[in-house]
Amino acid sequence: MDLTYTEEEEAFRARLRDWLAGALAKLPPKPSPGDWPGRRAYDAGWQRALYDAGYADLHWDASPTQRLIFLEETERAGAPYVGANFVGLLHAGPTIAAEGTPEQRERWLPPILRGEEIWCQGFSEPDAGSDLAALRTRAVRDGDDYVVTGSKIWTSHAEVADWCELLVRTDPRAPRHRGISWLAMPMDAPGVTVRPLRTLAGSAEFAEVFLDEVRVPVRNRVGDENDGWRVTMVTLSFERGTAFVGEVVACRRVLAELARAARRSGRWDDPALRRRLGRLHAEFGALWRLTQWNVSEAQRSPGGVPGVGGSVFKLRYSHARQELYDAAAEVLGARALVLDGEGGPWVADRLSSLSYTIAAGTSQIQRNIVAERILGLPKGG
Amino acid sequence: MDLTYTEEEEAFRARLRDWLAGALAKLPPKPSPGDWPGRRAYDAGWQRALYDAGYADLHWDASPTQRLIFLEETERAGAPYVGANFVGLLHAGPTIAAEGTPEQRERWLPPILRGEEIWCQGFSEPDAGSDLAALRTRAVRDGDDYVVTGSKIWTSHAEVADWCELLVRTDPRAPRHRGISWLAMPMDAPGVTVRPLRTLAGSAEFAEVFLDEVRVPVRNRVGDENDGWRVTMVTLSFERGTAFVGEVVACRRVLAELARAARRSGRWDDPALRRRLGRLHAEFGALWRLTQWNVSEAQRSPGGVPGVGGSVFKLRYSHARQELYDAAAEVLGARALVLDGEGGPWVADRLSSLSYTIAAGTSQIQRNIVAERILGLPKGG
Amino acid sequence: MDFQPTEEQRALRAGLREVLAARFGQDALRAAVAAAEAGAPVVDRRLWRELGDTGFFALGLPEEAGGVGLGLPEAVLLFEEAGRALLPGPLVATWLAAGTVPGAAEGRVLVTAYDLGDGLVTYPAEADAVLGGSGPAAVAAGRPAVAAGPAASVDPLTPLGRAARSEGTAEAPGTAGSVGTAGTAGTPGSAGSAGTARPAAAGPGGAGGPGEPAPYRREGALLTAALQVGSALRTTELAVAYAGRREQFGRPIGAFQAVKHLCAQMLVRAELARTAVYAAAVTGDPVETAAAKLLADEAAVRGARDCLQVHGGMGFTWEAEVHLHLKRAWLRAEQWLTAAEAEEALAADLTES
Amino acid sequence: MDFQPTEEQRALRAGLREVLAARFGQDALRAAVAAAEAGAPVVDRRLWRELGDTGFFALGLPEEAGGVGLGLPEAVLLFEEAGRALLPGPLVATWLAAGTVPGAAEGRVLVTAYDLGDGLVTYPAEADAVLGGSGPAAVAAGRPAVAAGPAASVDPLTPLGRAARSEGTAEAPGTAGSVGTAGTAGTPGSAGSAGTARPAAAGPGGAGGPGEPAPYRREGALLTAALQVGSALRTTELAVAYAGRREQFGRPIGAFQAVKHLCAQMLVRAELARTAVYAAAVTGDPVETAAAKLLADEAAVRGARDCLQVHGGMGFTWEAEVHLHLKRAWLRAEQWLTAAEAEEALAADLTES
Repeated sequence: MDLTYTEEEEAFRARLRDWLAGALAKLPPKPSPGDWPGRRAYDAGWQRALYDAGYADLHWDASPTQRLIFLEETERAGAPYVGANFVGLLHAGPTIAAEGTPEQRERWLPPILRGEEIWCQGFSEPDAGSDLAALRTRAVRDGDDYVVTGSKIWTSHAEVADWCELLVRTDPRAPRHRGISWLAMPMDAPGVTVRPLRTLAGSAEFAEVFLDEVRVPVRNRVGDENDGWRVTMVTLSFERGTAFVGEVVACRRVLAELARAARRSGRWDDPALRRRLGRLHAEFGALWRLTQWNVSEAQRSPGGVPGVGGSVFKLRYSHARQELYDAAAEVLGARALVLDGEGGPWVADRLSSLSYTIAAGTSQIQRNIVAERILGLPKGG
Repeated sequence: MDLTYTEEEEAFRARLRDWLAGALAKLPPKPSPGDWPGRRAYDAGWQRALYDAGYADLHWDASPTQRLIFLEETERAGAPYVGANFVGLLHAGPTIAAEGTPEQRERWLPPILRGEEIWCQGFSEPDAGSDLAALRTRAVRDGDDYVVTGSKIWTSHAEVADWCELLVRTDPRAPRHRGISWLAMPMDAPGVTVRPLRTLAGSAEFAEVFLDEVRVPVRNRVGDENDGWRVTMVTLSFERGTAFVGEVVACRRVLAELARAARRSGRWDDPALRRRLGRLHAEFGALWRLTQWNVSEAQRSPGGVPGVGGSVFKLRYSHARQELYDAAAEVLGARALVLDGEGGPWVADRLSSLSYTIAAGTSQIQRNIVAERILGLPKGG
Repeated sequence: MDFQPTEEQRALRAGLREVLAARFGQDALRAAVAAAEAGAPVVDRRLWRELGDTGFFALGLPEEAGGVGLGLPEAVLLFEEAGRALLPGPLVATWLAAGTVPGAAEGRVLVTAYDLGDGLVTYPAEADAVLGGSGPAAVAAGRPAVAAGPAASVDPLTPLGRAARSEGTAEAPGTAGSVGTAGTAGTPGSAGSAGTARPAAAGPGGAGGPGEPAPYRREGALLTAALQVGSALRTTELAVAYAGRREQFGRPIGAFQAVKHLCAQMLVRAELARTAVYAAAVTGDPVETAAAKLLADEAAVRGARDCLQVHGGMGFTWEAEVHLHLKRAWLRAEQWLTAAEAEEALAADLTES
Repeated sequence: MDFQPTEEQRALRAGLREVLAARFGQDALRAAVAAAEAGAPVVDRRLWRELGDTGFFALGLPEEAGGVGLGLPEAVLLFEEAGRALLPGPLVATWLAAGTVPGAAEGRVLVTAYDLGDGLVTYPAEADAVLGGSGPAAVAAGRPAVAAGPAASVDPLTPLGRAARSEGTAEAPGTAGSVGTAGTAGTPGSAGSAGTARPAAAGPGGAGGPGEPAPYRREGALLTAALQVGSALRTTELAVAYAGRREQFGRPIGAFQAVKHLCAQMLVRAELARTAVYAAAVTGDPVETAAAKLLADEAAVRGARDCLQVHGGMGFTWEAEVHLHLKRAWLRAEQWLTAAEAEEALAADLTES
């Protein structure tokens, strides 16, 4: 049990810190949330800068510990998030790297790393939420193409993406998990319609994607036909690995800010509130350690696929994040009702925290996973 | 919506109060918990006193409001609990009254009301807890008798009871709920063995009852053969009616004592603790009003069977009671670790409060009932 | 004792439910949100007037003053319905102002109140008058003085503004323009219920006791609690309906215990809060009112949260009704009496009794 | 960085688990409870001595002092096992006294401590010495002075007594008989971990800083947290095993989501607490120690409660192991550092950082 970093790791951290200080100084102004082309350019530019400095493929090739350090340091420095590059770097890219042909890797991976091509994700459907395998978007073979019809939901950056990693049903008669295939669909193909989807936070971070007889070349299929479920699971397992490192660092910063705000407003004199924040301090401190624990575990297993700690982490973290913003509301009092006031960012973040117990598998589904896969309780119910 | 009592009700309350003042003065000393014969005599004596004063059949014949007043006033006055008469007055008695023949009513009801015969309950079995219908105790017809073999658990007052209301399986091939019958078994019949069952509270409030070819006359069956499940449900519905009125009154008293103890010890200066107790005050106040709500509902429906409010009440109350004793532990600090110290009764009551989310149907089962029967959600799961 | 609503009370409630179903259904709700977003007024003045015509605001005034001569028990039943429908507008303050602010009883004016902390006031642009002051005398001070301009409200149907004085109290920014005291004319309670009348007990000069809020603040808290109960009941219904309809893993999600038990707990919280609100309406007791507000706030906020969880991703769209319940519930929890204030009031009562 | 235990550390833990399985299994546990009830001593002195022989108590002492030369990371792994087995005896205080109280390191004596409020002390009749004082210097004051006699402990395996001074502080009733300071000889931490050493940092004269507990109190809290983690892991296992075995309504209760999710939450709490305990052991940080104690207390208490709920009526019998975990968890939650103290320490750190 060792929490000290090796000399190499510390050297990596020091180099990264130096580089970040310089790179962030040259960063263009942040575009507004509704400016999708601006956001694409901003995120792509940052990825290009990372590429030029040799940090582009950290999510793929570096050791889990290096990735941890990278995510920790970039968050601490206030660097841009992965943003529009999220799907390419963390979902589609790793999938293609693991399951694609040499030609597919050659075609799609370098532009992802250089920030030249943006990917979005076409997995969820209105009738297939946590039950992803219930997806109904159909792909019918027609010569060298699949003809795809259906709709997808909760797709980020669909407005500006070049590619969509798409799950389609290629054999409707096969058992649910069997007849699914994974396609790379060009977003400018005829028949693709993107409609922004406004969330309860008032923003349009997501979109619905409607597919009306969209032709996708068969060569764009990664993995075998009807083997898309397995291919996808390789991808999804990344989501519960180090995906939240930056967020935990950010939550710890937010908590400290909250404590300072409470001191300024005098709310700190209320022991009930103070102790509530103290408890959250314990919570996020432990979640940070759990991240290190999970990374250490991944580091030991050669495949680098995160273990059971991922579900444990996600269950607790999604709840803790909501607790954090509920505590923020208590600190703010009536100011938590105002979106553009002192409580501004906190109020918006509180709204978005509501999705954490639902997105990427509801807490209910996560508890099933923990109970059945880790604890070995019987399926069903 | 009217919370004032009628003149008749107030007159009843006044008479009862007067009578209680006199009757309690004449009460013998309370026997120790382990002195079963002493407890039987004490409880039976109190029931006889109630009988002589005309209050014996309040659980059966009085209006729900009168019963509410009776339970409220007896608890406030510190009168003995129903104790050893519980099953006779609240389970077996009402069942016989509703489903028995004239001869059966004549045989069993008067001794219950006069405190002359004590009943216990033989429903639960080691392998049939919340799933009562899974009971396996067998009764085989042999001439004018049933021959009963099996075992029962969580039976109170078994050591001193005269009768046991017993659920047995009379048709092992019928569907679970069908082949069950309700028998009145004399506890002195050959083949009945009682073994005290020690609970985690360290006391032996309950017993196991082992039945080895016990002969029970067929004429002791109440209701038709194999109709015992329906007969029993009539009985059980009483358990969630006014059964907890006295306890809610008691909890409100305990909460006030707790607040006074916190003031004495200085713990009251801690706003977190103070507000926790304030919240419990809201909780138990509302639970008391919910009792009145349920009684008013029962009063309106001629059958007098409590409505859906019973499950709502039990779910919330069992949790609130545990919260109360957890709060007590916080007030007491380390003293909550000592059984015979200042925290004495509270510590023991805390231990016994642990059973509330389990006894008479776990909270999990209660939530199923609420979801399926009240909200109409689909069965299963 | 018969705590259940009378036939007349049930009929009153059913009547308003019918009116609101016809006049403020799902489509009207969506239209109101869209209008509010476009900067248009939120409150439908015609509907407000119609409510006035039904006697909604004049319910508690004596008949000789043009009122209906009923009490808080009837009022909480109606406010429960308004909360269920997510009806926008300063319903509570206008109700409290009936008999004080001309036109309030008839639904001709919108009256808001300083019922929030941090100098915030609801409906700053639409309200015709504002109720203020912490004493027993309710003060109508013309339009609320909005100094720093509007504030972007978390609830699209409840616009917020910053009042001139913003020391974070709920006092009136200006107490000029007093036109009388709220409902101090002795209003008879409904037959057989104790203390249901408007704040007749407290004379114009003094509040109920040291530390006790002025009667109109107590009534404000209670009626707001009734709105919360309506919202909690509605989100329970929405969750149950969705759980019975939505299929995942081959069956309705309502067949899964996790969802089933969420719904059961929603109902338990809503029913307990409802009982507390009705009881406080009947007794008029300030401690029971604090309990009612505390339990109703929790039932509404947690109910909306759980409803969101049951709806999964589909509850996260702007179009879904769920988030409006959550946001309104958050807002109402800050109005009149916060959880911390209610808990302290309850705690104080514990050692006094 | 490699936060996972090394092979050696895993082997150490497995070794103790084996010893305890052989020497303190289910039957021994029941026998100990029966003995305690009959007024016999609770601690098996032979087993205590055997633990001493394995180096359990001397683990943190330098090799030149006859110790094992390991640190807190190894200690928490061992204490986790002891907690899992519900091993009775003042393990923590005796561990802290190794190197100070003669015979403690070898398991020849039982050392208790003033680690509870309200003047309570554990193992009043059996302990040979008591660790006391709130300064950095641990004091062995002979047998604990028990004035008012024994107190009936809620946990049958942890007898309680009232100390001579009972003002509700955890100070030593008498500080006479000082025989040295606990572990102030500079113990090397395990390679590569920061600050794992026994309280070498704090000199004999002064604690770590204003408001910061003396190092040995910090270690006491941490080791107690490790016991709690072991208990939480054990109750999770017990619940899972029972849920897979017990049938109701025609299938194992573990197939029902309500039970399944209870078990999942138990594991989540236990795993998070375990991580916090390991981290605090590695860093020696007082704030992380407070977090570890807070989370471990919660994991143990709630774990035992949930385990009881999963067991239904069968968990309520005296014979079932569950209640012993709950009672011990309650007791440990009061030892060294309470939740309120931990939360305040964590809160204080929040505004300092």
